[in-house]
Amino acid sequence: MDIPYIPHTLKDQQQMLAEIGVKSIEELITVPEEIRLSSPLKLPSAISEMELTREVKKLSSQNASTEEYTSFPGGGIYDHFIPAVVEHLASRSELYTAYTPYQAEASQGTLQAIYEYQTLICNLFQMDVSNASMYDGASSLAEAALMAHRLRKGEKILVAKTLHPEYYQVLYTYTKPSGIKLIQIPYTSEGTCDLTWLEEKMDEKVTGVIIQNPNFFGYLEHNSEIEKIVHKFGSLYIVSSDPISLGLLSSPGEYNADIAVAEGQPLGSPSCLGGECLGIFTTRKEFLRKMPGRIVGETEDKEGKRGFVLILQTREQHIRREGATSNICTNQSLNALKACIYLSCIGEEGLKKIALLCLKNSHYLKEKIEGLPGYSSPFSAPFFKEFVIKTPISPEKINQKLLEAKILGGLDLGRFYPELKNHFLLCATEKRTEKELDKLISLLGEINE
Amino acid sequence: MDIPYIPHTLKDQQQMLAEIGVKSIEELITVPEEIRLSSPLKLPSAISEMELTREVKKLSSQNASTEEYTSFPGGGIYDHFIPAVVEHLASRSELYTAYTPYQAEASQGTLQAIYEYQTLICNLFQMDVSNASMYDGASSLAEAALMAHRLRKGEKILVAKTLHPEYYQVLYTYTKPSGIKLIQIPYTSEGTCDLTWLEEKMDEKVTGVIIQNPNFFGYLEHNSEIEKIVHKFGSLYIVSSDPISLGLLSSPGEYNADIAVAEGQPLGSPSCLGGECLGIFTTRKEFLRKMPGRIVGETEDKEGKRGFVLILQTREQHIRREGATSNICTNQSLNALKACIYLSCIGEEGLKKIALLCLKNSHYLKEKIEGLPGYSSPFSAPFFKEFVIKTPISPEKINQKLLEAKILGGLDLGRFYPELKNHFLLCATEKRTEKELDKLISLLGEINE
Amino acid sequence: MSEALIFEKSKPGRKAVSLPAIDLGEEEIKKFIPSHYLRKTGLGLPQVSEPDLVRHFTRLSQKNMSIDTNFYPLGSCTMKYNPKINETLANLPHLCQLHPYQPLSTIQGILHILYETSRMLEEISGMDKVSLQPAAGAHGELTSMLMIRACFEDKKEKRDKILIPDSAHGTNPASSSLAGFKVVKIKSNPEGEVDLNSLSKNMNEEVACIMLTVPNTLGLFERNILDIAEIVHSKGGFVYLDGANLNALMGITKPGDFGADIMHFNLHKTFSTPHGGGGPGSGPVGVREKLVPYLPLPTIEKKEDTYYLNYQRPKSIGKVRSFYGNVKVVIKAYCYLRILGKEGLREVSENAILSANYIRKKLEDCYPSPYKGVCMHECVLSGESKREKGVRTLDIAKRLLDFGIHPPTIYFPLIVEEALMIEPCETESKETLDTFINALLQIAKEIEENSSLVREAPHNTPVLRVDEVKANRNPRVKWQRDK
Amino acid sequence: MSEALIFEKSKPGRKAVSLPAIDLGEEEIKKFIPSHYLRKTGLGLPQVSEPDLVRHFTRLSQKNMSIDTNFYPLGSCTMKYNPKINETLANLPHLCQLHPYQPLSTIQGILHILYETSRMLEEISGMDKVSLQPAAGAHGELTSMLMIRACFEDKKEKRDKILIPDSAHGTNPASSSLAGFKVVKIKSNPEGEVDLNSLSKNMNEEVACIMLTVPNTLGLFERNILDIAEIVHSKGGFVYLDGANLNALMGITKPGDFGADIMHFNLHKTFSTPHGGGGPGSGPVGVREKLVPYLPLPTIEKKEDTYYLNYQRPKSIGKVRSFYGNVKVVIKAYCYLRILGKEGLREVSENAILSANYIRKKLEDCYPSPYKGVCMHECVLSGESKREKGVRTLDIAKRLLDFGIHPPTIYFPLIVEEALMIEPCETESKETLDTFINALLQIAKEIEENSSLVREAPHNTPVLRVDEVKANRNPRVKWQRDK
Ligand SMILES: Cc1ncc(COP(=O)(O)O)c(C=O)c1O
Ligand SMILES: Cc1ncc(COP(=O)(O)O)c(C=O)c1O
Repeated sequence: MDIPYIPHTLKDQQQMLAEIGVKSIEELITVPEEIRLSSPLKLPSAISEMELTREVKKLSSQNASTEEYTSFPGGGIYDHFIPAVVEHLASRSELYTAYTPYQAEASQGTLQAIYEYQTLICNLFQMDVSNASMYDGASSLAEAALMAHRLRKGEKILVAKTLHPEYYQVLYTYTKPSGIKLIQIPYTSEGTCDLTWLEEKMDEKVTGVIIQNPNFFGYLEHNSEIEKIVHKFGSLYIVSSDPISLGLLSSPGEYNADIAVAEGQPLGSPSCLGGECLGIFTTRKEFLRKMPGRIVGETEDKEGKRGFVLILQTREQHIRREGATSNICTNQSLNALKACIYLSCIGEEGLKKIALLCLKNSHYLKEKIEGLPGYSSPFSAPFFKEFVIKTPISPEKINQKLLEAKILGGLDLGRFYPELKNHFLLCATEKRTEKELDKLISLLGEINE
Repeated sequence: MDIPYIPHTLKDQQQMLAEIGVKSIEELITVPEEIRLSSPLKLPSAISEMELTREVKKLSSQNASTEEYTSFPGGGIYDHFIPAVVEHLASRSELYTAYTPYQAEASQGTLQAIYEYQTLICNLFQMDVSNASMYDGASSLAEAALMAHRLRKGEKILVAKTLHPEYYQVLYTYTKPSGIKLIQIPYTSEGTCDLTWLEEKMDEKVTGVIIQNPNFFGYLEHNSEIEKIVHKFGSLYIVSSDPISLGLLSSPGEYNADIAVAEGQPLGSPSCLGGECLGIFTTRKEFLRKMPGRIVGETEDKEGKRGFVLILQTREQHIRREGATSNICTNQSLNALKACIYLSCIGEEGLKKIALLCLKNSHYLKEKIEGLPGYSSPFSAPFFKEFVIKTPISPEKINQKLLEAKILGGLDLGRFYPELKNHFLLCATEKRTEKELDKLISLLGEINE
Repeated sequence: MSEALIFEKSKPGRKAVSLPAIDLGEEEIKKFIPSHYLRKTGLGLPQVSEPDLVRHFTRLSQKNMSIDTNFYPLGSCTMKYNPKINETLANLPHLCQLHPYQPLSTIQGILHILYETSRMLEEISGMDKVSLQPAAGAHGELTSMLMIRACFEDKKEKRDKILIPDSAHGTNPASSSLAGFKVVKIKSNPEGEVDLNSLSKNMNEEVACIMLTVPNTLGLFERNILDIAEIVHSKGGFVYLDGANLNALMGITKPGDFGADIMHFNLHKTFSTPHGGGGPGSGPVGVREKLVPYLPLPTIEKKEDTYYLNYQRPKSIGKVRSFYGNVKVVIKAYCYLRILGKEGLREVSENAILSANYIRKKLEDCYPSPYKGVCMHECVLSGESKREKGVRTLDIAKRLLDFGIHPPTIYFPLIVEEALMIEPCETESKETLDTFINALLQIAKEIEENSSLVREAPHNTPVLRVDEVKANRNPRVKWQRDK
Repeated sequence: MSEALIFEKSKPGRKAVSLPAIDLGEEEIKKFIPSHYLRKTGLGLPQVSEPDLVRHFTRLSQKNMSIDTNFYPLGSCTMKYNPKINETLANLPHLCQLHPYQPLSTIQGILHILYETSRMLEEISGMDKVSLQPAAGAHGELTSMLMIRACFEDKKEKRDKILIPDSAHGTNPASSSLAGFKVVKIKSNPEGEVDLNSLSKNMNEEVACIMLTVPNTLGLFERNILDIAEIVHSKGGFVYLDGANLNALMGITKPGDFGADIMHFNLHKTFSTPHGGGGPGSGPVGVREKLVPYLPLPTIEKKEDTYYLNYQRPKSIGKVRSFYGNVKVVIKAYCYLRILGKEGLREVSENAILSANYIRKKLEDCYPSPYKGVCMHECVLSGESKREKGVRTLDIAKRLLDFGIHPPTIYFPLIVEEALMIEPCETESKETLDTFINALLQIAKEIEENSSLVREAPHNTPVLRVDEVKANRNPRVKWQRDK
């Protein structure tokens, strides 16, 4: 009985066995003899907390984290500032060790926080309704496509080539069984969707059009023009957006999107190798009952006191089963909580400020780098916090050099776009200091061949 | 109104001023004109949380912490293992953002925890009563001397030369106004108090005798023999002890100490440059009302339910004022809480184990080092987790070399004991691995001149 | 006391965090971004001070029941204690401040953890390869069904049905249908296990797989598991194992040994990672050899002591989410596995089984269920006998709240009327189990003596029973100023 | 629900943490340590599982009121909000895993923080040099009195008296007497300030210093401060400033400018570090030039960008504690000072003053105090007028608990009967102040209409009013198995 997580003493066990009326735990195991293990699992032996701590710290030190390195990659996961309160409050163990708030009266903390989250997200995106989270931005987008398909039976969905390539891949995986055809919208030298192409290809068989804005390259799509084209044919306009950008840029609600999704990691979750995601999902009021995911609603208790509760559960798998709007059960609630705390903390003025700092840093960086010999800027559209640079040698080699100076360089776009070999995607968030930007610039200047 | 810690908006301020009936805050300031500041304070400008974080992390990286370095210094502050639960539970903000539990009904959390702390400490030290904490081991000892002086008016206190030198200094500072004479008990080649000397010097004018066990050098004093000598003259036997050692070694209660104090940092508080101390203070039941510091007692509420409350407050400064048993008000309650959680977590078997691991590691180390050419062991008494080594060159030079290998070496005893030039005090806690010990040994072997 | 919404505490000008100054004027902004791209209206975010923010969420937290404060025997959810060391280590800056597109050479430490966790899960389950991509159990199910689909497409077999026992969790049919399959329900026999006749009758070459939960949602091990597997395999189908209940099996048997071809794990259940108020979880999938090629992208591989991400897997179903899975959750599971080691896992399962049977034994007379006898890690009782007093299981659940206990799962599995599905977990002491048992016995007494006490429960919670009907009739899903 | 003691949850064999194996037998132990040195009996420590441990302390925490959950206007204690970033930064491993005897070259970063904090405190106070050694305010007082003593010994002047106003905090006389001085009480005048006559009469060459609190404990600035200083200085005495109330003065005036020669700060009050349920605090002392030589050992000094600890100070009173002060608390204060900067500190004081006056104004009619008029950062009211209804201030305090509010300090300062000493702090919103005001007005109404409601309060706390008399009569200060 050497495990700190198991309270039963030998005596406890004996008392319990006696009450049950058996002699050993063995007798309680109804697994057929022939499939019982005859030898112990081949796993490492138990180690103590002290030893584990040493081991994991050693492993962690083999990583180059932004604690020591200056980070310039973007592409869906961002090194944004997280106020200390976020971690402090999200670590309240009554919040993180509870589960889905099925029992409303015992879960008002979680329920009210989610309700606040839904409100914050609706306000920020200027959309009518938000759910209580999906797995990540990519699966959220995929669920949006499936929802669109439920709403408007069509044949195909047009998808911006400037959508995050991994999102496209997930979309493809999710939509394949439904038979929806995905067709990619090419991009122009602005670095944004080709509107002429889009106009040409639009017809009634298009279920929806999927755009990312700011797009994967960081540039702003012609969202209002696209909206007009999409809605002309009664298609659904589906947008994936960076929530931080909405502190400055026109929101999906403003440009009349039907479904808006996002990756919520920038709202208070650490990068964590892309493993702390939050799928934001919003839509119009009239689609509420078709929406995937959990929803919290306001109500009253029997004395008229305000209370919160899960609503419209009949859409969900535990009730509707094969007819559910989604199979999702466990979601990313704790990350939604972090987003809720983050947005409440950063506040109205704060998010604007953060967005402006991103804008300023990234534009400073871009201007300086495109002035360096050998570097240039292939795209001309306005951008927010990320932008593409054509490099004189392969980004991989550049990044290797940068690494020596404790800098994590840009994302090699050749990885996803063969035509963009020797281009990389750089991101400068509000966390980057002028000194850091200048250091990158000067190092890049040194590596011009 | 740009400070996150001040909620008043301009409008709030105006409303409040209007209610008060003045036009400006200025009007509320009753400081005479002639002493008002005419210019702002000459302080750095406000910086943001993000900038502060960067600044402090940079400063912190200029320190060599045990996160990266292997630690061998002891001498009152120790690198013991702290289970993760300690920090998690002590960070419950209802506990750390409350104050002294004057209002019992609103402070049962703190009060019960302190009551548990008092019980744990009494049990561990085998003493009758414990207070709810003093500032640190040194001031706790000084208060013990003052209490002894209140109990037995004498002329002098005999103090082991093997007491932590800083404790002696603090004792000297505290007792000076009272006119008590401090006389130091020399040590023998065993590294412990000279009993013959002690026996010779004892008389009725000795208020008390102060011993540290294990002593500053790590060695075990002849506690029972000392006890007999001390009590023969009705003096008070005051002991400062390492609480971790009590997992293995005879306790102050067992060897009949009258007052036992300790530095509680090893019980769950980080080293923090010696800035996370906990003064443990225990004594006999009959001295309860003479004890300094806060005490929690068990009682009942008006429905007979168990509750806890501060007791014997008439000893304290806020009631007794100049006649109080001590001037202490704010104490080290949070560190007492950590000790409470630590001891509850480590538990009966755990503390024994920790003590044995210390014993094993330190003895392995000592045996190996004294076998190295140029190194030797000057003292012969049994020891617990620390021991003294005579070095071939100055400890300072050795430690400089060790530092290059990311090792923090021993404490140079020449600093406190001129006769122990070229000796250092090494400590090996349960956290030291065989690999770390061997590395130290082999490095020392290389620096033998 | 009720806590106002954060929006109701907002006043213009308050702020909860200090940010660096920014000196970008309107004109400069427009130089970068033409004004028609700019947001026209406010953000609708609150403005509160940091003290008020902290107090708000701290107070909200106190309105929850949780593992750290209450017994929480939610059946099928394995609400075990979440070790604190796992939280500490998973939050190490060098583990959680890493970008997914950093060079591989700079993330070897974390890849080691991910890789080794997969290997340990393989050993525990008897699967040949595990992918950590799926974000939760249901995501693992979907991933698995897509793999099965891909496999049959590859083999050019057209199979579009999936067999699912009527006791199954809702995600099973939902995931199947999301993956484009039709669901065929398999009846349970009177012992609560899969009815072999029903299975045989429905199993044919149109069926891609059976989704089994073992032990099933009644807490019963499918004693005919080998026959079931045989029936399915003989017709070319796969046996999928919903691993939600793996907490009953560790070190005792391996799904791979009893015929499972593919399965998911719930790290947030069996492997002790916290449930986060609803998530994140992690739902790795494990497969036997023949399904390995279809695992989602990327897999984490090791070559001469170096870890890398393998995207060169042409038969893969592709990506099921961005990046590499819920990494932070996986780190916690890794810590758990290392602390328990080979010795500990079996003890976990044995003690979970012991506790469930203790509860079952003590309560089965009072809350009899149609399915009797020894259970595995959870037991399903029923409140049906209380209906004659006008009390429903929902009422019993609400009354438990007054005892400081989170209710079990209720009304699931569907095949038990008024079900109370109780999963105590090995981390709860006998004293806690006794408190729970006594509470339920006490409630049974109350039902006899004063049933309105139960019907009107809860009485001591932050809110009394909330009006769900009203909430659903006219959904209010966000706060608006004038309402 | 009441929470059993941790000892009552103990069972032999349970453990809450895993530790490395140790293979030392009895014989080997005795080889190292002769058996008469070994402990003969058990340790008396509990044996609980980690889940039970966590649940125990988490539940206990919920039985506290605290800044993070409640308004806590405890007069004289400056219960302001404790910023979370300070907690985060002070817990950085490279700041809190440092040994006090490490080489100076390896602790330059933390010495920088300590050094700069002292410099900032000097600027705020107008003192010439600050030492961070003292662990709390009272410790700072003692340190200061010892310095004054040392200074006069040095000058061979025999002065053994200290003047202390009757409104002073208990630590003032207690510290004086600990430092070997006799305390002479100075009366307050009808305005609540130092009576200059009483002062003049008592001030002479036997007096070492006056201990003044400014603003005093009534929240009033000593308007005759310059005269007071003049009277004391003219007889060769020092003016000591108890800096507990510095939150009223920052950026407005400096103690050094109004005659203080020596003072202490309470970092856990003015500089926002948390009170920890009673501590740790930090009580730096600051002195003007002439007392610098006596500051305790060591001081932190800077020489060409390198920080070092200076022990070469022959006139120093020596060490007052081990090592270098409550370092972690100082780090938090440093963070606070950096975030506020020169602009912020004055705003802190101004808003603290505004809030206190707002409360005073709204409540002074209902709870009139003998000392009227504008206050600084706190106000003292009185429940005296309620005695005729048989209600005491203690009852009012207890009744406030039912409103979710921690009561003010009561029965202090001693010169106000039935005192309610209210320090709201600048970190509390007007809404919170209004809630508090309304609660006290409501209680006044209750006293009129149904005074037993107040006299029997509290009604909603984890325990009802506890029996202090019983607790003191037969003190039970530790748990024992059979009692
Ligand atoms: C039996 C069973 N299968 C599948 C799931 C779905 O897992 P998740 O919630 O992680 O998506 C659950 C969740 O409760 C379950 O109990
Ligand atoms: C006016 C005054 N002086 C001195 C002190 C003592 O300070 P500390 O509690 O930090 O020792 C206090 C504490 O409440 C106080 O209010």
